[in-house]
Amino acid sequence: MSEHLPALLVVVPLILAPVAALSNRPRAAFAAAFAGCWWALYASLALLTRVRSEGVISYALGGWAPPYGIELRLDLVNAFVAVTVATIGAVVIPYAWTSVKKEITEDRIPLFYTAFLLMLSGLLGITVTGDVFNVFVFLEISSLSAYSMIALGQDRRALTATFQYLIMGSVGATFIVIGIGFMYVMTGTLNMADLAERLPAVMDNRTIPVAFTFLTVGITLKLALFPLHLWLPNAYTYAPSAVTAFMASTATKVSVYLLLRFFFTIFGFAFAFGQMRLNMVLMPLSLVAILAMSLVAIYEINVKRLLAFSSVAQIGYMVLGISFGSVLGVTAGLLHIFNHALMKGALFMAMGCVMYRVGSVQLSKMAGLGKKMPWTMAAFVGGGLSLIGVPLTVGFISKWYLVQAALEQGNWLVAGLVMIGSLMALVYIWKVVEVAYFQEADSDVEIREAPLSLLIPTWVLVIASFWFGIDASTTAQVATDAAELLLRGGS
Amino acid sequence: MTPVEFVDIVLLILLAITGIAVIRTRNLFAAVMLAGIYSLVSAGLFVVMDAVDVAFTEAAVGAGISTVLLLGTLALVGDKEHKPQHTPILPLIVVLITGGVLIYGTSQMPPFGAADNPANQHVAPYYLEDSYDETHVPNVVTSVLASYRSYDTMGETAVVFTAVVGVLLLLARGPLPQRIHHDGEWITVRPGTTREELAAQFKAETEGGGGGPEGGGVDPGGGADPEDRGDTPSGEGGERG
Amino acid sequence: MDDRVILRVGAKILIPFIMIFGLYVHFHGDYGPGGGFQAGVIFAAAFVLYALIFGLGNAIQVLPPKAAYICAAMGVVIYLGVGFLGIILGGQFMDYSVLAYSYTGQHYGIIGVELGVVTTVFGVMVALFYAFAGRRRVDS
Amino acid sequence: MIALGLFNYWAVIVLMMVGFYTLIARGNLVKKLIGLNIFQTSVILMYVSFAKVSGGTAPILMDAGDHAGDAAGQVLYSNPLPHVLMLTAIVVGVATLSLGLSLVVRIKEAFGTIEEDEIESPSL
Repeated sequence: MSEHLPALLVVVPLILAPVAALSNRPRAAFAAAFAGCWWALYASLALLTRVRSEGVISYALGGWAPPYGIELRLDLVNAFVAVTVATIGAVVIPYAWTSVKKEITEDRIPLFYTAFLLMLSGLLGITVTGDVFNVFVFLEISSLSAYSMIALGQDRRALTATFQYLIMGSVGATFIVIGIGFMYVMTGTLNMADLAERLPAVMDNRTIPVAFTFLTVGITLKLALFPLHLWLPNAYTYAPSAVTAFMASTATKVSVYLLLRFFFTIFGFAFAFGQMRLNMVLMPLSLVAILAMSLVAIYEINVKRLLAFSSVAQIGYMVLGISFGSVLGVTAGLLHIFNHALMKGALFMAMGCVMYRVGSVQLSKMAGLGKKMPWTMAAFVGGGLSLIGVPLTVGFISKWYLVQAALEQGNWLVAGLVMIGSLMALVYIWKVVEVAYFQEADSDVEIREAPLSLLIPTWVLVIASFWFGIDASTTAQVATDAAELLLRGGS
Repeated sequence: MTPVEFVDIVLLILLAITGIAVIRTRNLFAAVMLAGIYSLVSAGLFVVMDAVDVAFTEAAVGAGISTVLLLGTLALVGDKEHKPQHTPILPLIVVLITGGVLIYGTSQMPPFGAADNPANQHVAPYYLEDSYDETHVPNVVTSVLASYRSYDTMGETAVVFTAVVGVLLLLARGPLPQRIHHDGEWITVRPGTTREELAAQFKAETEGGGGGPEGGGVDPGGGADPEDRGDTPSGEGGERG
Repeated sequence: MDDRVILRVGAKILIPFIMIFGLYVHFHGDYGPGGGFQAGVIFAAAFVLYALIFGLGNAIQVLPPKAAYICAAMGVVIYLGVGFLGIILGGQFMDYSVLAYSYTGQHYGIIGVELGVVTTVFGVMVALFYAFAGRRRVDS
Repeated sequence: MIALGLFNYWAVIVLMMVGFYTLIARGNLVKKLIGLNIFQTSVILMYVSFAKVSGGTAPILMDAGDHAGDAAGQVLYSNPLPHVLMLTAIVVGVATLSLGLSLVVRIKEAFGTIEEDEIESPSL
């Protein structure tokens, strides 16, 4: 059985999706979603263990040898990302049960869990596949299910936000298809490893740089790098709480992984950073993303929106790490994928708790919440500390590697700007803390602490963000190995 | 110029005319019909270029189902497009740059129809030569679709399933009741209900011994439930003021 | 409704042929253009035509929305079921060669997955049509 | 057909840009989706152009009866792989379209308009 894990990781959640839809009862659909998420966690952890001990796993679907059939290919990089996605899925799903019951009408709950499972399997499918066109197919599964879940938000602006996301996401996906087509024309293959072998021979042809450009722009649209981030703030703000928590910690991370895969494994470091001078484009963009979006976040008065802008800034950190093109930089990027998933998951889940009791995440409605919902707000502070990058949190680990990578290249300016970004994070987190702890509640509406079924998953992520901040040896080791693997150019 | 090339060029010109007509018309009904024609002409072009399976699917889906869905939407949202208020300079620049990059990218490509195009060299000959021995299916597109790349087709099936899940989540059963937070509680309301109406409803509900929120039956496929057609939405637009 | 005799009679004649054509396209997919996807759309087209001519209410009695929805989900289950069968019989996921000897196994596998595709696509297309057609217009 | 050179690709790129322009320049949501549809159809055209082999025929093996191994020598077939990919892309296109249209219907119900300019936009 264990040899089939790469396929089962994706297809077990996928087959549970129609099962959840057919069951047509909230409880049964939830059970299916729960089983799918925890299965994915188990399978991805088992795969990561195996990849660490045995190296690359290749799984030929249908028994057809690649490049004729489709291959699933797991190395340290995507096993690591799969674990990140599955972890968040497994933590968010028990949270979703309570949260979704409040925010979504009962007759739509079975289909909601179906969409959730589809999104999970779509994201995992992108992560483990070794075939570029297959990436597109699973990208669409995850995107379409994400659209339908975001549109379930209670504010009617959720609909326009989703539409904007749908348009920008489809443009991104179509650009990716164009890029794949151009690569295919020059090489005749779709398999990633095969492409990596055959591309160097045709690098001089104008088609390949254009393919590279289209793939980069397409993926950047999906991962919401400044200035292509326009869809993200509204989508995160108006989606149901559980969906925001899941999406914010997984969807963009998987796109960052795709970027890494295309830059380093398929096109290779020499082409991406030598010929295409990628760092000249990505570094300024990511720095602007960090500073400008943090600034916008400071002036935001809706806390979910604030966190969404902060997410765009944090994506800037990940891309900044990649743009160094060094082992340390890519390690920082990879670490931040995992670390940011933990802390942003915790923060959005804390906001979900507020939503559950208060019905709004406007800053003005949160006055005095520090006393009324002590555990929720403590979780928010915990996640916030991580976002700032205080020592003993995961945020510190990411920033530490990032600053090291900058200093390694003697780039004091970038190191300084990363610090300024942290200070700005301090400002916008403090703004929330100030309102919640130091302002008196203006209304006398009774607000109780969120139920345990919401608090426990939130705190699991908060504690994890401290745990991996205090003892980062495992994650840092995996990320460093994965980064070295990427810079060597794949397997 | 061979007859095939002639047909190819004529169809491409037809497509360009149809496309530009779509941009120009302000009547959405006409635009939908033109889009259907666009699909149908592309289907013809696919046949010219030997992609019979693609042509079949494009004709059935692009010209058929897509048009039906678009018309169904127009019946619900009206078919007039407003005059744009600003001159679209930025989109024009984006489009010109994108198109320019694409033309630059194709400029060194192997010419159209070349058999020694690398695309036709590596994996494709294997399918053409060996797939019959391995699967005994003469239509290579079917054997690649359902066997060699069956995992992709699985994804494709999942994509259409995802679409129906999404559409049912959005559209099933008339204007949907919504969950909103009111006065410290989460309740289900009809869309367009104002806060005042809500307060009254809420009061009545609590007095009436907590008659639960009307969640509706569990019937995701009930988009066209005949009973559902009777009750009109209460005060649409109450929220719009 | 009564003055559309030509439409009604025409549809009654056409619909069986459309269905048979769908079957032909489905089973002839191995030898000519066509296959599960196209056949599913053609089957759905027959129902859409029926609904357009005889009214949505009648169409719903022939094929309730719930049935279309179940078809959509069952097709995915069938498709993945064929994939799992490969694992159960000792091959890879989606491996048809273990279903039967040589190309016969491939044939069984292809028939299985095409069945899944046609079921899903038919269900999805009909459900989409019902979802859009069953909605009332809200005027501003 | 080699005489056509790159004309075919360039014509297809023009078509793609027509769709892309409709998608990003128009404020009407239905028009945007029609633009998206044209954009995607044109990408399919591009792939199919890549697959065409001059003098070739559709990839349905002719002499299937007696093992088509000799087919490569005698009959020239167009490349089947892009066709397979584009079948998937068409399906993805209609899935996106249907979801987009259902959003348009809901937006009309919630905002009373499907013009982008008239929906008060929450900035950025």
